[in-house]
Amino acid sequence: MSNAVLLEVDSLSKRFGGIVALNNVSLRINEGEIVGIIGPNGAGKTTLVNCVTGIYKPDSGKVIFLGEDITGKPPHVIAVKGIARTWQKIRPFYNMSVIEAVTAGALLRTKDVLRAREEATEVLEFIGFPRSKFEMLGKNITLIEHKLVDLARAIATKPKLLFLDEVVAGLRPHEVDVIADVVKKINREMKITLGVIEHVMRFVMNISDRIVVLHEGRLLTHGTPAEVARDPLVVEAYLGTKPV
Amino acid sequence: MTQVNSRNIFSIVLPSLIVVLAGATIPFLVGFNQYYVLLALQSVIMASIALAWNIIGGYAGQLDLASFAYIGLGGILATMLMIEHNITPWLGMFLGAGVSAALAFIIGFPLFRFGIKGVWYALSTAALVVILHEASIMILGPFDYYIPFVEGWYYIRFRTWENLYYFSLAVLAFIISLNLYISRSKLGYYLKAIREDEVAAEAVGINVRKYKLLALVIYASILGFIGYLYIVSQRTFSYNTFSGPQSVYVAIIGIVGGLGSVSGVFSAALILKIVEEYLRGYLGGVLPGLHLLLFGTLLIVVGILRPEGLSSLTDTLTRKIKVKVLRWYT
Amino acid sequence: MYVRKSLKRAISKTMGIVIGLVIVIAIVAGALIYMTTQAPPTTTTKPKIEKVKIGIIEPLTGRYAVFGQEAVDAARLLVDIINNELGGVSSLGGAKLELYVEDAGTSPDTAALAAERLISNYRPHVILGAYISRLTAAVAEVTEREKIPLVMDALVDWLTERGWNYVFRLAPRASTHGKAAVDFVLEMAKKTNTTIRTVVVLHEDSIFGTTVANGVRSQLIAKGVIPNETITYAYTITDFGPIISRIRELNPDVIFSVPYFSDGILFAKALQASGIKVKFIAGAGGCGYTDPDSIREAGEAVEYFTNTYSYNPARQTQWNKRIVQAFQQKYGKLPTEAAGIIFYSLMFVYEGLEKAGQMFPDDPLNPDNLRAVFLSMDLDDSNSIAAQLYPTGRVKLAANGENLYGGTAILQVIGGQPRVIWPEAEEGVTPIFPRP
Amino acid sequence: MLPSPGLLFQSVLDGIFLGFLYSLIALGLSLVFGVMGIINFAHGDFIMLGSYLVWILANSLRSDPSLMSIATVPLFFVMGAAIYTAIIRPVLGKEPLIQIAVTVGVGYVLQNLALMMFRAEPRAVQTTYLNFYLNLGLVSVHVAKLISALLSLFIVLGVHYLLTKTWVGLAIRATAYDREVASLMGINVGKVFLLVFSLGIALTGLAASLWMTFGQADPYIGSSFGLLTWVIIALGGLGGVSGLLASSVIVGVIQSLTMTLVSPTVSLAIPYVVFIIVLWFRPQGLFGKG
Repeated sequence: MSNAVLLEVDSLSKRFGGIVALNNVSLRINEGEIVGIIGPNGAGKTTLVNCVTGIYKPDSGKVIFLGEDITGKPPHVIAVKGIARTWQKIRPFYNMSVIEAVTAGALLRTKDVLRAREEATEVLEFIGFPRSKFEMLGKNITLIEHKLVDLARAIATKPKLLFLDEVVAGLRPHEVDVIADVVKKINREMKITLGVIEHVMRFVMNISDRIVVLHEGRLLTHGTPAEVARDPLVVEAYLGTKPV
Repeated sequence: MTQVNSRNIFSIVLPSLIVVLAGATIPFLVGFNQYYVLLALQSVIMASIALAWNIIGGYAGQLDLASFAYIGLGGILATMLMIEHNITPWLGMFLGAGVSAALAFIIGFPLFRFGIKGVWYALSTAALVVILHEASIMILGPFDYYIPFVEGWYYIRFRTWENLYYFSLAVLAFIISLNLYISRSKLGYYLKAIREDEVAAEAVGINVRKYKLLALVIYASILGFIGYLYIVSQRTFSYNTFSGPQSVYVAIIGIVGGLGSVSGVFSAALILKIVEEYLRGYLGGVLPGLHLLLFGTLLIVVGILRPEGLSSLTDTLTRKIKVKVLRWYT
Repeated sequence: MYVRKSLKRAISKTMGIVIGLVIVIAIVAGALIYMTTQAPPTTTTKPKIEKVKIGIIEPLTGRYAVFGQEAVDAARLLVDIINNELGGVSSLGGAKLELYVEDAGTSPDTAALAAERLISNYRPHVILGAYISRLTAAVAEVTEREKIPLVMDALVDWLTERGWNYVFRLAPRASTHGKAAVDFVLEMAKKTNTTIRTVVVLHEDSIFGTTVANGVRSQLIAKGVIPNETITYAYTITDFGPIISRIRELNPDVIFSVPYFSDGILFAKALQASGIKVKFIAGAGGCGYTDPDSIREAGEAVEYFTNTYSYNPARQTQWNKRIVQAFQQKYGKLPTEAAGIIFYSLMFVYEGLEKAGQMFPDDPLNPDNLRAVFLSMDLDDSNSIAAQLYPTGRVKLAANGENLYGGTAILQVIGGQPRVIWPEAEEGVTPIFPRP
Repeated sequence: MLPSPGLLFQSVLDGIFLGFLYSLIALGLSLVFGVMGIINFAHGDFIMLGSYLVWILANSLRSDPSLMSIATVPLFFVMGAAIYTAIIRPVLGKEPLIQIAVTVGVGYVLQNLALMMFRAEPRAVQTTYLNFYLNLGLVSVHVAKLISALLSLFIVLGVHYLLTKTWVGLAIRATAYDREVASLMGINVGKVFLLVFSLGIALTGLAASLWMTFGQADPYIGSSFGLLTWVIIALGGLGGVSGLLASSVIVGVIQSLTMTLVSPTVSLAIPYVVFIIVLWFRPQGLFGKG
């Protein structure tokens, strides 16, 4: 059952004025796997996630989740269906305590605030957030802690599919390793399928089952990390776009 | 222990209970001196209005500047029904609440539908007050009513102020409880999330539009209900009841008190009202407008130094008390 | 968990006990205070009255401060004159008047607070105030409850139509102002056989402005002149341009204008600038145009404008001359009607107190006795100072407290000076009609 | 009764003149909001302050208010800089609600300062050379308004030129477009903000001196301008000076027409009704791009 299709993206396109951000991209994500989505700046990775999670309405193409067409549905509806995401640029709740922020996520699946808080506690502990800081306000915690809260908030909505948008950007190497373990744990123990957008190759190569490469809004190639690493197209794409 | 409190009714009802009981003693303590009772009454009504605002402004983070549009609409409706058709305010206040809620829905639905927020939301609400002000003149002519003297609970109007004060106190208690309940309920968590970041809120499955509208309607219906109390405490009403400056003043109390902090807003309303009256009584003739000048300065200071407002003080205070009480019994 | 639960119960229980105690103590204490405060008023044995307490509640801050502050000035002056020159209330053993001032602020709730505060602190025997109708109503509510006579200096008609027992008003009501303006204009028109074809009524939309304007309109219609147009505006208006255009279009012979204050100055200047020839602009309602402040601000623009006044500063009676002079000496300006109303109202109270001392020697300051006295007084120049200060020279209150002989004077700005021209012009002055 | 074409024409003309003055008042506000994202609710009260200043100067020097702009503009520029550094800069990062609160506070302070210093009586300038009408047959032109309208137009276009044609303008627009990028381009964003805010306040100083040629000062006139100015900006849509001019004139004409033909009461409400409806269906404003 581990390779049942969870999300199917069918020839998705999105334009901003003149720029074509997504050009007829098709891909599928199977249940239980970790898919790394890589590509140079402006490849359309984040745009893809935004289209899937309903932040943007795609110009053409379909998004099918669990066999249901969710194209262009508003974000909160899609969240209910079971797709969650984190943000490249953190979106912190400065004036809410850590536990409150995560509880807000957990309340998607229950009306009972007390239950939600208990779930939030579990999630936070699961991803190894220091218990001593649960009651801290958002404005008083560090960047990595924000990333963790952001992650916990998303997990708390009990998604089937979770997109991580550059979750380790701006973190120090040892912090990256911490997150890597957390991500693997989420996938294995919580049975959450993951789409991981990344720049940090070491990180994404190490955790992904499959890699999808986007380039200038097109799907360049996909395969196992090893295959992709060897793929000349990929190498050329990265070198080609290296700032000289 | 917040986890535990968030469950029980106790922590929701206790504060309002204390407020009621403490408040109830005031008339006795001042020996039924009408001046102090009236001052208490006006403070209580102002606190109620500010705490109603706290729901849309404090929790949902929408800078609403239309409070007196809803107060005026609901209040004038209830009062007119009483004057013209001798209908008891007990009914009229609920009708007023209904009409204000309806107005809020009519205004709020498109506003949120078209994603109007921030300064534009503030401005449209400010505009709403002006529109009602002028519209009321167009409909009723330049009107200036004095509530004819009728006494008794049927009219909730009395020669002395005590009864009205007790009634308003009960209303305040209800509003405090409502605030505390909301802040501990799913609605509260969602509103705060919306206040902090609408996009992130959407992404965790919160129907931002729906919950903002809900908050607005609750707020408006409370004000529509209070409207009659406000007017009967003034004895007269006119098209000036739709007051822009007053509406801004309410928002100021909410901000100075600290967004979403019940204790903060409550004490802010009381302090500002009492300071204002003190200055009127003792300096009024000497330096016109001094108290408003002070408020302005206070507002600037709060904005720059303490965006969290009085709450930073009151919250720590309440927490300290809690802890003390706990130590006592463990 | 268990610990917390028991703990909570503990809290709740003790909380309950504590609160209960507080209540009980408070109630007992309160009850005691209450009883002591509710001790029966000692009127059985007649005590000697050292002083009579007069309260005055006026808007001293905000938009209306202009009027309130002058009213208080006037009251201070009169109390001074009464105590020192007239030697207090002789029938009460020379008891002196003592003045207690309170700021009514700008809204009914502050006005009500002011009244409650004044009464709970000093409990005056008579109160004057509060110029603005909304504020006065809020004050009257309180004075009525406490049975304290309120002599009003607000003009809106309905204040005496509320069935209140302890309110009195000498000043001419708003509609009387409107009527007077019309009578004056029509009389002058007949005298100078000026033809009046088109008439425009222009008024600010507050309840006061509207009442005066209604007075103007009904009197016009009564005299068979149908106003061609009535233009209403908010007194916060910032630009009269469009209204001027409208007036240019109508090209009226006479404009009856009820300004609030600042709008009057704006209008006068705009009209002057427009160069529109209007035969006459007759103000009504006492505000704007002819008071020193307006003349100072508007300058040339208000020359030959008239306005109705609740007070006649140029009335040639012994006492009026004397008090106007005293006012000018003390404050360096002519008294406007804000002061004038207080002049005769307070003097009326004083004469009432004198009479009360004779009629009710046992309990002269009892509100019901005072009411009886006030209603029984029939004053004219020969027997009363108050009447000498009053435009019509007659004061007699009806059962509702309204002056049966309420009337106004009309002032005209001539050579930058406010001059009385109607009902009888001050010597050496002739009304300028129509405007040259 | 039907209004004559003369009256219609006249009141449209009045509206246009008024509109140009509005555009001058709105310009400073929209600059500050557009570039810094600061919501200045005290804008109208600065005009009030300026009017009092003009009143004092013009009456003591016995000359025309419009000339006082020589004094008010630089003075207000400096004051703007001071207020920026003291009050605005600290709240730059904070959420709009706090910024609004602070500027409302400033408004409160100014209003009541004026009330304490000058009391409630309105103050008008005695000597003005411009306060008369030119009769042009069908219509007659109030010279004071004509002059202030023309001056306003001139200044607005001048600022437009500054924004579009000069290096400073480029810097300002770049900052408005994206602070990070601008600072990367070596633009001193702090300086730009300081300049823009001071300029905004200076413009109110000018507007005040023009206003006083036919208007008057009282502690509360600020509020009569404040909200209306925002309406104009909303209708104009941010950024475009042309949009600003157009919406100002529209608002001016709407007000003038309703005031002459319907009633002054209605004329107060109409612009706001229009405002709300436009906000619903064109949140980017009538002339905004998008």
